[in-house]
Amino acid sequence: MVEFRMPSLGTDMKKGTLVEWKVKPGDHVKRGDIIAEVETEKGVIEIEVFVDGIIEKLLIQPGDEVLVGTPIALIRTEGQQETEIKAAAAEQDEGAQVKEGTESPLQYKACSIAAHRAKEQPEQTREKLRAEAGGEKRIKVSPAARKRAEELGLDLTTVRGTGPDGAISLADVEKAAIAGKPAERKAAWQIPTGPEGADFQLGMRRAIAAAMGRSNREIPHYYLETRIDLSRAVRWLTEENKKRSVKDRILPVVLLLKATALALTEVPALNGYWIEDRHQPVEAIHVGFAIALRQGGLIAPAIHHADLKSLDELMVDMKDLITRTRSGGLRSSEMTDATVTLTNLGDLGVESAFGLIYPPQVALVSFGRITDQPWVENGMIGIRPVVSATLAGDHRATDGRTGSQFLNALHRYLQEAERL
Amino acid sequence: MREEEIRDIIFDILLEIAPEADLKTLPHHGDLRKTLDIDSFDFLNLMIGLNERLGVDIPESDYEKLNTLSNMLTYLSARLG
Amino acid sequence: MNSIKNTVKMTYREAVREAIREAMRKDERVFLMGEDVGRYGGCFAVSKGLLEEFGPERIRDTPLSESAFVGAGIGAALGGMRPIVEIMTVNFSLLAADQILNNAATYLHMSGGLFNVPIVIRMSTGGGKQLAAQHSHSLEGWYAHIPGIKVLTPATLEDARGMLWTALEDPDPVLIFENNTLYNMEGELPVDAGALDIDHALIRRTGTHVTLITYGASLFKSLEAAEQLSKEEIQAEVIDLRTLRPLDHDTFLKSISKTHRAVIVDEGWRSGGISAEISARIMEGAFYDLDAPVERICGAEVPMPYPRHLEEKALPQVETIISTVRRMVKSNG
Amino acid sequence: MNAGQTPEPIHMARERDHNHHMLYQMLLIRRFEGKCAELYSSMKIRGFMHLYDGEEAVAVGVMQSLTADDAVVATYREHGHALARGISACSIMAEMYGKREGCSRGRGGSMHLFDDKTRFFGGNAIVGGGLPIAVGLALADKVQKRPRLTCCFFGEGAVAEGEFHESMNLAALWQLPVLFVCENNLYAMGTALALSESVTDITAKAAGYNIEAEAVDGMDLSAVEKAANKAASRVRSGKGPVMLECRTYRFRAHSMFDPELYRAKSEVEAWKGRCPIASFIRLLKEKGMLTDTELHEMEERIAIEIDDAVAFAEAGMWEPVEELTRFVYSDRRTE
Repeated sequence: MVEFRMPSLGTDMKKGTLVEWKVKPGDHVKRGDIIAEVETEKGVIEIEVFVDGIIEKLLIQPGDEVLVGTPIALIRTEGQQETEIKAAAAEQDEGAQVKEGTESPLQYKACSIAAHRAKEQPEQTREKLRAEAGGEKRIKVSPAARKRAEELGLDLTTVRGTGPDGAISLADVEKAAIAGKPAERKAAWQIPTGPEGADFQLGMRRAIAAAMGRSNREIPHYYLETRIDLSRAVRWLTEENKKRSVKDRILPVVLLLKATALALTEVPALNGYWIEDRHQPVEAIHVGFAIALRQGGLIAPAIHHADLKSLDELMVDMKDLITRTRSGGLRSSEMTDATVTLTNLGDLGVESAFGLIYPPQVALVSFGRITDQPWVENGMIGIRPVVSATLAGDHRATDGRTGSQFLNALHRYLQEAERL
Repeated sequence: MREEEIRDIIFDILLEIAPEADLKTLPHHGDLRKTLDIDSFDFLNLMIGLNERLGVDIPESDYEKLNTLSNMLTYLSARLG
Repeated sequence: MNSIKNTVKMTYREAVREAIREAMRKDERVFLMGEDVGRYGGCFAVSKGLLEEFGPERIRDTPLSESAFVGAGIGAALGGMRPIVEIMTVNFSLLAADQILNNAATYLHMSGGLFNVPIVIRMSTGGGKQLAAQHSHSLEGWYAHIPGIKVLTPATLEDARGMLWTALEDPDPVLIFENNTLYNMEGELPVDAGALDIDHALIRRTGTHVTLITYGASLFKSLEAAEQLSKEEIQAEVIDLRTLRPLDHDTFLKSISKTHRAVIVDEGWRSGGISAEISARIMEGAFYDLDAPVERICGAEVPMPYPRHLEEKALPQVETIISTVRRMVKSNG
Repeated sequence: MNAGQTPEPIHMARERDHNHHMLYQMLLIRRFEGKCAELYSSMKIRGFMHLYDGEEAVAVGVMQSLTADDAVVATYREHGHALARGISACSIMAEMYGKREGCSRGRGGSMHLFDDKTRFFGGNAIVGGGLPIAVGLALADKVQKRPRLTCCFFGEGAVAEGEFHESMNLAALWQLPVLFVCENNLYAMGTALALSESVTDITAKAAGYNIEAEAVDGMDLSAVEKAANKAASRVRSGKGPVMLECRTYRFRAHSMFDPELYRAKSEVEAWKGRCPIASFIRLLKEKGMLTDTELHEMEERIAIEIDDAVAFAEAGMWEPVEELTRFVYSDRRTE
């Protein structure tokens, strides 16, 4: 049995409407015979058959519109058996379904892409809203100037542009770099390992002094501390790291970071600012991660959207941030975007910390060293790795109740490290 | 590989991590992390550096065998055959 | 350099003629064909005297049938000859556009590599001679749009003399655009001047503050502007593209990585022109090197007017180049 | 097959072989294109595809007058010319498929068949665009004193193009060895001759260029062959170009399909009654030069040749996309 399909008679022909059958079931046809007339965009076309045989069945009726390639008749060629006809008829039914159901598989694809897009939409909208909320006035900077400023770790908001409409040019950046860093100019031959030099040190200490002074003056802190059993988390991480090569391994502090970010999604009041006598929670969670500099001082650049990132992504981000913090390659947005701050003093051997909130934020989360401690659970004493987590909260914005909710959530997340 | 070569490579990596460190006075048996004020990120970077330079993938469970310069040299010499 | 012994004084026209003469002498398959190239001596007198030397079979006058004689040139190239076809002006080449685009540029590809077309088509281009709107346009940028052909725009005597032979040796169709204001330009040419490459742009003047990208007659305007700017401590680097297709962008991108600023000077129209293409390549290849937006000084978007003052206004001029560069460099220097 | 009879004189045997060869070619073209129509319908072949049904006698007849050294420049309805020129059905079919094994490496498709071994210069899809090329090829031969001619096919539609006029003039002016063959099938796509030419007698136009011209019945293979031989020998004598107008008809649509709004069914049927293949078969049978068995065998051989071509095309390779930009410029430099 041969399926006679709607022929493609030109690159511009997608479908055809049957006008008339020139044959009926039982008719003998020869190669080259005209068996039907079909209406196309170009007009009515006679269509020919390319086999010799007997028309077994006509599958469409005058007025039916079908896509090119759709079976429209069955032709029995000589010597064929009845059984084949049945099989072909069954196939034909499937063909008809395709015809009724949807135009082509391409549509399915288009639909699924559309659905995918629709799913992406809220995220895009959120991004857009965030961008709008940021509301920063865009500074005009030439591409060359932007690149150079990045190399120098120079904050472009501090550079005065002399180009058209105040645009910042390469020369403006170079000038600003020289003015801002006399030390570098004097010792240009030194290996530029980071933001060194007396002026930088002085500037940083003054900035810390101003922020911490204001924090201590203005923010009524409350402190809550809890100790968290990390045995499950540590065990999971040890197993996980065994599977990984050195460069892909994850440090425990990343678990603490992710758990903090997730706990903040449940207690959003702690994520945000106190500005103009008003508590202003922020939706996006940008965790400022306090990094101590070897030459003294402290910077807490933001890890953007920490709640949305995987542990691997966070590990990469942290490595990158630490490197750039120490070499002086931070972007200005990273310096200002944090919505909450995390300090991890464990490496320094400290067991717990009670720090000052970085204004205008309303919370600071501190972790101490992970130490083996006696631990009682279900009336049994065991030795467990334990960490101390401390929350410093701004009492103007939240109360101890909110803070305890946060620590409870944090505890819960750290018991299920595999889900972080 | 000779121990001096391994030591040179370790020093190279350490200089990147702690550029201000005076490695000439680094005690052989003192705790490396405390002496050089190395945090866990720095230590991981040291492990990654050794992996890249020497091709040795050090499992986490062996980290404590690398706590001093002397131990580190012993461990690496053994691993490098 | 200019010792009488080693150089000879000649015009651009004579440099082209010398190139044709040398090619005809070197290779029997080479012949010149076009309207009035023989008895008349060439519309711009380029081929004057060649008929006497080579005879009517090799300096072949054609009827006014651009499509047929350009097509015949393509056929002759397919038949093993090395034709140089002269079209009087770029405007007339449009009568042969079918042959250039649909045949010369496509045969190699359509035939899956079987038939290459080693033809050279020369034509005059550009304004500046008060020839008005049907003889004065710069359409070389248009032709540079077409894959399958090469587009040369020799500006100097050396290039007029040296690019033709290389073009003839090329297995594929090559179009050569000779700016009609250059034919009378005089200069010294080494006695032994010979073939030059056709694949690279050249830095005609080095500088550090801005890159002027140009070709053809605008090269000399750009060089003059650069000279004057240097008195104001502005050093312009001047790049002569020489060939518009394939476009040697490496040379100007490299220059921009040094100067961080680019001005394109092109007699052709701005919209959709070669200047737009160059600007786009800069955006693609040197965005982060730019310290200022790329600027273009192009022909005014009008059919070329006849009166001298309007024609001058319609073409890029030295003063415009200077003021543009000055504004660009001073405003953010 | 003449066993037991008086041996056929040698010239008769030759004539028979020659006629069989021509019939084979006409049939091959007809059957090959029938297969192409089928393959087009099932989307194996795409693009525009112009079939030659009804015009076979023109290509086959004219090709008999050419030598291997001559050049052929054809139109976009050129499957017949390509086959008659001796390009293999396999490489033509592979070209229609767009496969790398095609005669133009799959780059040209139906309208752009090229072949260097048989000096076949297209496959030109711009009406009239091939005429100047033919002039140039002939110019190169004349200048280089090679005893060749260039045979240029074009339709009557091309006569309305400026390039027809320019090329006829130039070829005559320079006395070039071009055999211009106008395939007058009466319709430029859907425009009848009378609607496009003020003077519908194409042959008469040649006088305006001082070109010798003759009109011939394009449905009559023998007549075409005879006229082509005469025209070609005149061209070879160095007296300049000659034009041959072959009055013919295409049985199928302009390009694969059209609703034939521009011509009457009765007209098509009338011309089909003059099918060049049917008449030639009749003629040979009358002369006792063809038996039914021979014809049947011929059809069998052709069927095999076409099956081979399809199998060859199916088995062909797609050119790797990495080679997309090849052949825009030459890989090599010419000497």
